[in-house]
Amino acid sequence: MDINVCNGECNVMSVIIAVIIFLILAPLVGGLISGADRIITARMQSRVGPPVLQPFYDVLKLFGKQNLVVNKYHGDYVLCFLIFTILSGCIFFGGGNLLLAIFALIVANVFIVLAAYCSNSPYALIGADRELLQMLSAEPMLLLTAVALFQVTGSFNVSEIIKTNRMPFIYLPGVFIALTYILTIKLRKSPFDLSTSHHGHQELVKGLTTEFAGPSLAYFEIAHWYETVFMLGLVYLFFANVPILGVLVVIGVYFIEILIDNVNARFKWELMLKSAWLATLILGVGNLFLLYILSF
Amino acid sequence: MANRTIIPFGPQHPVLPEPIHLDLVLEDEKVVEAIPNVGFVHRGLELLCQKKSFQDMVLVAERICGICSLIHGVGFVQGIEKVMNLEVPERALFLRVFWGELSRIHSHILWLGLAADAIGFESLFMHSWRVREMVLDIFEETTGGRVIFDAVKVGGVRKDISKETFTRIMKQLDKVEEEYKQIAEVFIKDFTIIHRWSNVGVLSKENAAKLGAVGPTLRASGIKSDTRMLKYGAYEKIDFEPIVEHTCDCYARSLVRVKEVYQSFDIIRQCYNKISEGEIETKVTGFPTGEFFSRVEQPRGEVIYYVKGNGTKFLDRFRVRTPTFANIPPLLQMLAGCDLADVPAIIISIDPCISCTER
Amino acid sequence: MDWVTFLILFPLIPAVLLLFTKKNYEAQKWIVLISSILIIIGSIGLAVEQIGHTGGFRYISSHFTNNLVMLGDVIVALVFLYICRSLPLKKYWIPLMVVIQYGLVLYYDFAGKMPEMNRYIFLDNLAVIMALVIGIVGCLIAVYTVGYMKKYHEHHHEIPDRSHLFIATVFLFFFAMYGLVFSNSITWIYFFWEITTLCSFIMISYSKTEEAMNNAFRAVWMLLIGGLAFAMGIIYAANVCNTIDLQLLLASKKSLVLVPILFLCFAGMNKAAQYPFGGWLLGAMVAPTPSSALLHSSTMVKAGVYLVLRCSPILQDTDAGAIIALIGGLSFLAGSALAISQRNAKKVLAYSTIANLGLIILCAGIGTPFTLSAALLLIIFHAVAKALMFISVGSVDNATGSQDIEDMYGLCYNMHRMGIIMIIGISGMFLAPFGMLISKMAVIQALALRNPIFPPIVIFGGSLMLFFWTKWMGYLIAITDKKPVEYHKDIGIEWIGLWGLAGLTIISVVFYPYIGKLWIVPMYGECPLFSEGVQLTILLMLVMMILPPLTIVARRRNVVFTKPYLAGVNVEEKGEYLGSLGASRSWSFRNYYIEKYFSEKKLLNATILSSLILWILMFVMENVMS
Amino acid sequence: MSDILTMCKIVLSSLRKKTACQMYPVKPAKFYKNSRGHIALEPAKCILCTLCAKRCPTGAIEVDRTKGVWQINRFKCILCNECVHSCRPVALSMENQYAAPSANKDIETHNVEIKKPAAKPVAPGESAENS
Amino acid sequence: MFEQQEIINITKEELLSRVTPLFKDEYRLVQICCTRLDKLIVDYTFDKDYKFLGLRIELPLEGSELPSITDVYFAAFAYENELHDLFGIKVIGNKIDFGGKFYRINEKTPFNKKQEA
Amino acid sequence: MGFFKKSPWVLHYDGSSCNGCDIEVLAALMPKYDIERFGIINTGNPKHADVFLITGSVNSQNIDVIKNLYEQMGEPKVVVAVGACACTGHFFAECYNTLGGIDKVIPVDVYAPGCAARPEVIIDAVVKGLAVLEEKKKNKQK
Ligand code: SF4
Ligand code: SF4
Ligand code: SF4
Ligand code: SF4
Ligand code: SF4
Ligand code: SF4
Ligand code: SF4
Ligand code: SF4
Repeated sequence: MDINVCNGECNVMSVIIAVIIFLILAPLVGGLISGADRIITARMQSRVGPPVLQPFYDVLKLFGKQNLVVNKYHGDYVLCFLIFTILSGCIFFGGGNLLLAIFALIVANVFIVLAAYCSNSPYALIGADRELLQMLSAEPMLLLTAVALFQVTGSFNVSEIIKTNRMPFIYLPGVFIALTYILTIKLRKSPFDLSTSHHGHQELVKGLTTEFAGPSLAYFEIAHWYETVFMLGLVYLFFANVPILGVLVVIGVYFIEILIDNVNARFKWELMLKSAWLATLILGVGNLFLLYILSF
Repeated sequence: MANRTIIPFGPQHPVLPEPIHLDLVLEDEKVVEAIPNVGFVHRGLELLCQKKSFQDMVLVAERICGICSLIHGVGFVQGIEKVMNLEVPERALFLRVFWGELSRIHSHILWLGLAADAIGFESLFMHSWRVREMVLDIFEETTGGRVIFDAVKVGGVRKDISKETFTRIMKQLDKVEEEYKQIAEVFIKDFTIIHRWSNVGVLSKENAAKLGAVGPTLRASGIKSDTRMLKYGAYEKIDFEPIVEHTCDCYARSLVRVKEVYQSFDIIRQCYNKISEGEIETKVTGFPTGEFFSRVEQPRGEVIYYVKGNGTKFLDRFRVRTPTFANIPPLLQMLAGCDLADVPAIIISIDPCISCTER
Repeated sequence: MDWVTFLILFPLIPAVLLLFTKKNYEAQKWIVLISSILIIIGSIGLAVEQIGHTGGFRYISSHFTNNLVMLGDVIVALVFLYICRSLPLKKYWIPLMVVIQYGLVLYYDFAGKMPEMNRYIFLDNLAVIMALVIGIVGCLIAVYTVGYMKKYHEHHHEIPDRSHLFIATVFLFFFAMYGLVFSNSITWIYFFWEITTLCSFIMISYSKTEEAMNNAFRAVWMLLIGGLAFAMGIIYAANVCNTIDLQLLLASKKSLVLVPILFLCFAGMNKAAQYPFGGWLLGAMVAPTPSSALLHSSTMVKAGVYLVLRCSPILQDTDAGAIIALIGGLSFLAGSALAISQRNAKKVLAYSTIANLGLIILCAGIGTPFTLSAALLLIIFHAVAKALMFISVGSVDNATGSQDIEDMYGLCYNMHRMGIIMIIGISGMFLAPFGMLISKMAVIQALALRNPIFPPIVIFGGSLMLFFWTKWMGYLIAITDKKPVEYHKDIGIEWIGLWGLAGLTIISVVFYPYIGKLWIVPMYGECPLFSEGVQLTILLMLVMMILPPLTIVARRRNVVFTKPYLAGVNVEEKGEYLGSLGASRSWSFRNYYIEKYFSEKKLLNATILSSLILWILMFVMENVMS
Repeated sequence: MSDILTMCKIVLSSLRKKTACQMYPVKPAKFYKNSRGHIALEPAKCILCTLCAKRCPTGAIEVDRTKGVWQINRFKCILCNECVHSCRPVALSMENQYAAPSANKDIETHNVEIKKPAAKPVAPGESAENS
Repeated sequence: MFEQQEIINITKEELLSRVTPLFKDEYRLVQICCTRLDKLIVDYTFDKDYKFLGLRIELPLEGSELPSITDVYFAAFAYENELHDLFGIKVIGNKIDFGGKFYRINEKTPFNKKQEA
Repeated sequence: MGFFKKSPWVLHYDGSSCNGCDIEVLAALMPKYDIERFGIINTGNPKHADVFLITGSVNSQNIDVIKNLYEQMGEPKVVVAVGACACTGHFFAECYNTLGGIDKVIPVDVYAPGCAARPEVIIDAVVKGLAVLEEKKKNKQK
């Protein structure tokens, strides 16, 4: 395996087209996923639930609301959050460097934390620190996923990873499971919805998003859709050589996420951090170790 | 102090069903200090006894709180009946117990839901309340109200339940119990529930007694005390033992309630078997003279009605000491040193009901 | 005259001149400004001249200079002993260490047991990059120092004003650093090495308070352990390998020279404050801030990693190299974790310095071309951003009288420019697309195919860093309800240093591929980091960072201002809330420090112990094998 | 002893089963015989004795026997049934259908024919609602 | 069936010396209640194993004072604040004294006002 | 823009009620009534809410809280008074510490009668409130 040097052979046009498709499709897909999520959740709670398009109604409504801000700046950080989330998606779906995409996502995350810090509200501030704890729990596994995929496919570039002819999952079952564990954190689902939750019943009111109102909150929601699509894309990579299986697994994984969301109370941060790191260490790093030993 | 996080918790706060305020002083997420502030629901309704007749005061008593409104009525009415030396028909007494225990079931399941919600367990919340709706249906069928029942009156009860209806309701209750069993299992076994509740908000046996805790809060700290053991009303003819837990934490408090629901189902069955036909009220003549401290057990613990009549239709004093009032000092003790995330769980664990605390 | 000679010797001139400028601020200012410009020109000139070359011996020096160095050794030893005069008797082992190491080296020297050598100066791209860092970052700090020391004494009347001495030490230090990076003889390196230790001592003990003296001596004895190892390395090399020519040593057979190289690495890691020796760097934080910026983060400690980097060809693919990498990784993890529980800004910076140096050492220990390229990037970016962070903390300290991060809540609001500079600095430390993150990405990529241990170390440490940097940054950008306090008027000449480094932080991101292509690629070969795809994305990110502020200008309509949510009990005018007992109370927020897991008490001992074990393991292993 | 399967079982079985939702307002609300919805007056039976107004603990009912007007403020009524019990001619009843929410607190007025022979008939014979 | 309720009349000076042995005897403080007749009547209610015990103190309508029992029964602080806010009884030595801001009502001592004729 | 009707987020506050109406508000969220069918979410945060459901007769302490929450809600917004207490205070209006009705503090758009107000009434009231919300939105655009 030699160091992958960018050889510039990929087609610029196709990258641009992929990015444009992503820009348009991702929010639609993300919104629909979130709508389906709400319906399935409702059914699990023996309710009927809202229409599938509900997330879109919500966002459109939010755009029509008054733009309440606490100070001049805090809305702009949310915008940055959105921009960088989209950027990370573009890097990913444009076939770019996976590490870079993840780093862009981290930057996006930092911006949302900053937005909360900027808002000068105690609940948002505590939410911000909790979000940091969530990042601390989830980030290692995300990056490790990139490393693991590299070890199997020999490239950090998504465009090359999907061209692989072996299925990463077969080599990386542990990494895959740990990633799904971490996915719950990234999707802000129970039991890891510590920093902000979809429903209002939380000790931090709305945590991080307490001060976002109207359009700012809409940006946040849209960014969350992009984020969801990105994360599911990451899951897909494990089955990239069999696209149909990949899509099925993505659907399955999301269903499991909904199930987990519904059968758990919220963890406290200590348990989150410990369990996430343990999962990363045992399943993720352990998997790499095995790979390393077996390759001899 | 400048180094600590200080946040206002309430009065408006999504995990608080009712307005109460705490100044929380935190270090990281540890609660160092919690100073309560009450009075958001204080209406001063005890003074209504100077404007409403003692009979209308039953309606007021039932609206002290909408969760166990019926038992409030019972507590008050028993005080008046003692003062006026009224002989209440046995059927009425049994019906009071029936509705009272049904209230307990509805109240406890409501609590279980809220408690699950306080730790972010939304679907369990939903399922608990789904089961609770079945109980409310029975209430609506028998009293006409879903949460405010207006079923008791001085000297008896207002509504009777016909034989067939009663039998049908008992069957319905079996179904409710079956459904309840499923969610009760979750409260007993679930991993995250245990993670969030065990060893959280510990109130030692000693402190529980010293600080005057009542109801499930007290029983979860290993003290066997239940005002129903005074055997007031038809409880005289009913067998039961107070339910006690010994781990003294939020989990124990939930367990006590989980088990009390089963106990209430049992008491209702005893009621059904022991109830006899007859009148449901006696005629009330004259006005109350004298005083009495009437004590009954609510879902949240012992409630005390002090009534003092002076021979007119207006009472001299109408006073309620509600269970939550007695549980607030223990609550403050439980809060010290917990995590911020535990604050809602602990507050809910005493099943606070502020409306009757502040009246 | 040759750039190299110029760079080594020139700093002595301002150093001497400055000795005569007691309390003469204007004179200090001009001397420093002019000589800084010259040094910067010199460094850049050298670098430009070096483009296209890979490396080589520049000089064959006469024995006269070698004798001067020997004389210098004697003087330095005497100065050390002079310093130790104030020590209590029971600390006899500090002077003893001086005596032993200098005794050994000088004995060998004077007895003529040192092997002959004549290639005293070696110049390659590694040295050039070091020279650039020393020259540009160092001089910006030097300029800053002049302004800083003036204000420092305005706030600390209890400390006698010896700022001319302090600044003179800065230039003496330049002399030592340039000498160190250009020397090829390990005895020369040793000479300059010990001068930097001396400079460090002078600066740490500057205030002469008890704490300062204690910490200064702690630094000295800890660094002397490194010196001792260095001396042993010299003796070993002279005795066994029969040469003290570094390039020769590096070109010899691995098994033969591994032991002396390990001694040198030990010295290097000791200087780079790797565990178990991290303690001295923390203590060094009592020194006036410029010394932290210059010595204790951007340059002197880099001398340590420089030495390890030099030795890395020997280390590559050896178990010893792996263990050194592991120790670096351990320091990286521990430093990052420890920084979380700190609220003193300088301590956070110190721990993060230890951590980042650990990362560089990790790269050096692995020693593949890719990791070495990454290590060089790390050196550059870290020097710039960390120096910037230190001096901005210094300015904030001067303005507000506090180094506590908790007191920086809303700094951007009170000191706009300072806040922006600090944010640039922090972004430079951990945020994509800034330098440190690019380097970290490089490290991860470089390590990814090696094995399953190192990538997780980097990943976990990086996440820990993310935590404390973000919370600090968040604190800066918070906007309070209180009226802003304008502190800026205090700051004068320091702006040159502050804006200069801030500019460098950003510019270095834009131009890093060129640095890479011009100096790194010739040395270590191609590296995917400098590819156009990555570069494009990084530029794109940089542009996007600037985008939102633009939208601020565009979109100001339709906003409605409210007060923050306070559970419904805001007291509007004051930004407070109506608390219990019916009184208006102000809320407050303090960051998380998670002392339960990351406190110094818990982590330090474990780290020190495990790093000690690793060291012992390594030496035992090598000795058994050889 | 702790597990998460118990909850999984509940959740997954609800996914299969019909929801517990009554689908109000798509389907009409369900009431019981006893359900207390609103107080209804049969004006023809009312004799304007004002007893209901006197008994009402909240003062929701007002009766003006000279003008022949019976009024109820539904936003004050707590559905306690006292008025129904007090009404001798059984002009009042408790209906199951709840009172509708409204944008203003209109008082519902019924004109009642004054039956006492002494009084001269003023109001038209039929009742009118204005709400 | 109604329980027997024993009420002992005491003076406010006696209060602490009466209450302390009850605490040692593991009596639970059930409540403190005040009634306004032509004087103020303060009832301290205790319970042990369902046995009711009341202590009763009579006080003048205005300007009355009471010693706090929070040293013995900490939980009494809430009742004592209530006595102060609603009846205007000054309780001396209350461990958590809200200083008249317990309920934060607008009217002063609503339960102890001159009755209108 | 017709999206207000489709996504009304509610904020619930207990302004000195007896809990009866509050638990009915909650019950409306629960499976049997499931108001999420109409996109209703109980946000618990005034800044996200469109519909303000208040119960209770409002005592003197709650005046400021209710005003504060109302001010922190972004336009357009609707206030629904839930239950007899919130509409008029019924007999609690006679208590010394209550105001008797939300409209004494902030403008109320829809009154929902009943003691306790049934979940069906609450649903009807919110629906009615949405019509008012739409109206407000239109007026603002003019
Ligand atoms: S897309 Fe891939 S191959 Fe093309 S330039 Fe970018 S990194 Fe290189
Ligand atoms: S916690 Fe319950 S009562 Fe409180 S706002 Fe939420 S739903 Fe309403
Ligand atoms: S305990 Fe609660 S539910 Fe029961 S009557 Fe009192 S206030 Fe109501
Ligand atoms: S204790 Fe709670 S539930 Fe019981 S009456 Fe009081 S407020 Fe209501
Ligand atoms: S019932 Fe007849 S007698 Fe009695 S008040 Fe009415 S009209 Fe008069
Ligand atoms: S039901 Fe009760 S409150 Fe309503 S009008 Fe009749 S008496 Fe009055
Ligand atoms: S409704 Fe009945 S009680 Fe009321 S005034 Fe008419 S007749 Fe009398
Ligand atoms: S209207 Fe009735 S149920 Fe609702 S809060 Fe008031 S008293 Fe309670």
